[in-house]
Amino acid sequence: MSQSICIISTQAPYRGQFAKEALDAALVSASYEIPTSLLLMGDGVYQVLEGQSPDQLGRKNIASMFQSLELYGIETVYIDGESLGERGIAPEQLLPLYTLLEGDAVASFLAQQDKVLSF
Amino acid sequence: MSQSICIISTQAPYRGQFAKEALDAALVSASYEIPTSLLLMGDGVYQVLEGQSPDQLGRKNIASMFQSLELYGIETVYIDGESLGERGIAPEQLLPLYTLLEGDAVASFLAQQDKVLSF
Amino acid sequence: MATLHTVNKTGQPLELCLRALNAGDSVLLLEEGVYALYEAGDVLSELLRHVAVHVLDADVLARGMTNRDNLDIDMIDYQGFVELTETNDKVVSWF
Amino acid sequence: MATLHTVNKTGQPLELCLRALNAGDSVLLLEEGVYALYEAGDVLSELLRHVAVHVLDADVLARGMTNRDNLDIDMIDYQGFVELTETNDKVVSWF
Amino acid sequence: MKYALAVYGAAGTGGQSSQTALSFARALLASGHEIIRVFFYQDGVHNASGLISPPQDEQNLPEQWQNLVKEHNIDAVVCIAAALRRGVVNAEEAQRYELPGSNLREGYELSGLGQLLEATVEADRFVTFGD
Amino acid sequence: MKYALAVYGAAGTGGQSSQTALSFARALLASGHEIIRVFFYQDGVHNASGLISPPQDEQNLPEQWQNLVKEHNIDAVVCIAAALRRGVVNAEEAQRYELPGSNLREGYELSGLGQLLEATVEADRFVTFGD
Repeated sequence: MSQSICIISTQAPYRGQFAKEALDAALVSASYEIPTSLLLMGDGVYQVLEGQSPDQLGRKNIASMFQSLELYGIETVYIDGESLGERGIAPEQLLPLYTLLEGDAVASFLAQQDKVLSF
Repeated sequence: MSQSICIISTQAPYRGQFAKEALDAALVSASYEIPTSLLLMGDGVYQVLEGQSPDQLGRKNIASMFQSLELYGIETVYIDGESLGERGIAPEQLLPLYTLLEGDAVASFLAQQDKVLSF
Repeated sequence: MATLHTVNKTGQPLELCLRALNAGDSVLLLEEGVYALYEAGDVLSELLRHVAVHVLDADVLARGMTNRDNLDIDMIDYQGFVELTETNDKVVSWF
Repeated sequence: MATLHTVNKTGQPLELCLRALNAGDSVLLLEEGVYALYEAGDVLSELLRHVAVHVLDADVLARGMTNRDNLDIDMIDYQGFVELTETNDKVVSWF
Repeated sequence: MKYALAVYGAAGTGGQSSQTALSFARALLASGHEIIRVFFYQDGVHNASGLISPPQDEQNLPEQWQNLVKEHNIDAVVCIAAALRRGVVNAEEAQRYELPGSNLREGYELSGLGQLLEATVEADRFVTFGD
Repeated sequence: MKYALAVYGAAGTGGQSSQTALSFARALLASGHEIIRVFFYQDGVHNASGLISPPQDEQNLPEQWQNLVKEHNIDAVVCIAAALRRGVVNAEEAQRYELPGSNLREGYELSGLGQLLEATVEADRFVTFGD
């Protein structure tokens, strides 16, 4: 079972359970010792904006859930640089645990994965 | 109860039940003898493309449901011209029962309505 | 007949709302519509010259968008949302 | 490692798919993704030079899009969909 | 003023409309307005399901809606067509469609689209919470 | 080849993914492939509800899924976390959460996300039907 799994998360943080489910899937995958990566694209990049306070929505803070990834050996989150640029988000507004993929790097990264789960 | 109701339908024809529900609402509204109009905007304009054959989806033909509107006294469907233009749709590809609203006409049309229901 | 327009997403809902506005109308950005602060800064600046634009505080705070308040858009709570529905004659929802 | 990309909407799913393509990949437009024939004609023409693009016939027929077959995109049925998943090494879904 | 509300989304799935509508309804009542009807439509019908168990660290929106409906004696109508296709039914409909059970919470009425149109016209303000 | 499928959407609401996935599953079986698991996730869990009554002039997708699952003895897993928050439960969970009834169709198992990851790795091909 040395297959690699990439989890792509493309939805904004409080849109249904997409963001949380992608994180759950990453944690379960890593706990099975499957080589696991998490890639944020499109509105998914909003998940790691600093300063989220969703208490009034009665929801748990999605950004803070990203901190549990490291415990399971997922040490970086891949982020599509173009998605940041389109939204005018500067890297320093993000949680400090990411690797930017610029230009063709997204495509080559995906080509290396054995299986891809989308959220 | 001489209030006017406008029903705005903005989703593609086989996306959930949006298109059908907007039509249902228009029919019920007209059957209550409320002055009723139906306005298609955005992806909603796809609802009146001719030549739909949704049998393989196990769904009823949305375009053909528009024909029942006339029986209830709704003689025209208002269509946002800009939404057609963006999609490169020519008026002759549509069912022949519409009134195009161009430019500011959409805004002035909505200003005249007492209540607006969105689908 | 002034209208309050609520917008809960960028993309199609925001675009359709823009072409439905009359002078004197108000716009309320809520839920994922608050991302317009990031994605539609130029549109909003233009918009602010013609109509009143508000954002719902709970949704802005939830998403960590406070660093965009340089746009000088009026942030309101649910009480303010209620007041907007009182002062306008009708509400149109774009979603 | 050739990849089949399925796209079920225009907008974000189509845009993200475009930047994830490698030479030798295939794209299948299905459900509301078939509206790309209307909305993204230029993008598709460009795309067709680099990767194979297919549309699912049931979804094209349902929506009355047959008058756009001038784009010369390969129309397949579910059997063809299955074959695409056989010949590619993996499937990535954009939705 | 008299308000009528339409709620299109389920709790915690898809969009956020159930939560937004509930907060708005509370603010309305706090301002002294009257809610003449809440119409649950589309996925909003799931708010009336009695079988939902949200995770313990999240709010229970269906329960909160039901409490609001009870406390303020709100006319809460669930669209019957939308509910049948989503598996939300009362005992009567369960029997009519020969279903193995029912799950509609107390305090909600299953009825048709006419109830939406009627409320829209009768209310001073009508607000849709799309999903 | 061995396939695993994930279905994210309910029948006839939101997107079209339940219908698309069903057609794809049938085509897979017709081609002689094996489906090692179908994982119902997000709103896809509603496909396993026994209380759904679609209009008579529309297809009954939950029934068609159940028939396919039975006929081909497919391992059909419904994500338990997604199901609990959407009100799809079997008798055991109904008892655990003190709910007034249960509605899971026969032939489906409620289980965790591990079943999705396991199937993803074990299958030759994994296909997600997003909504």
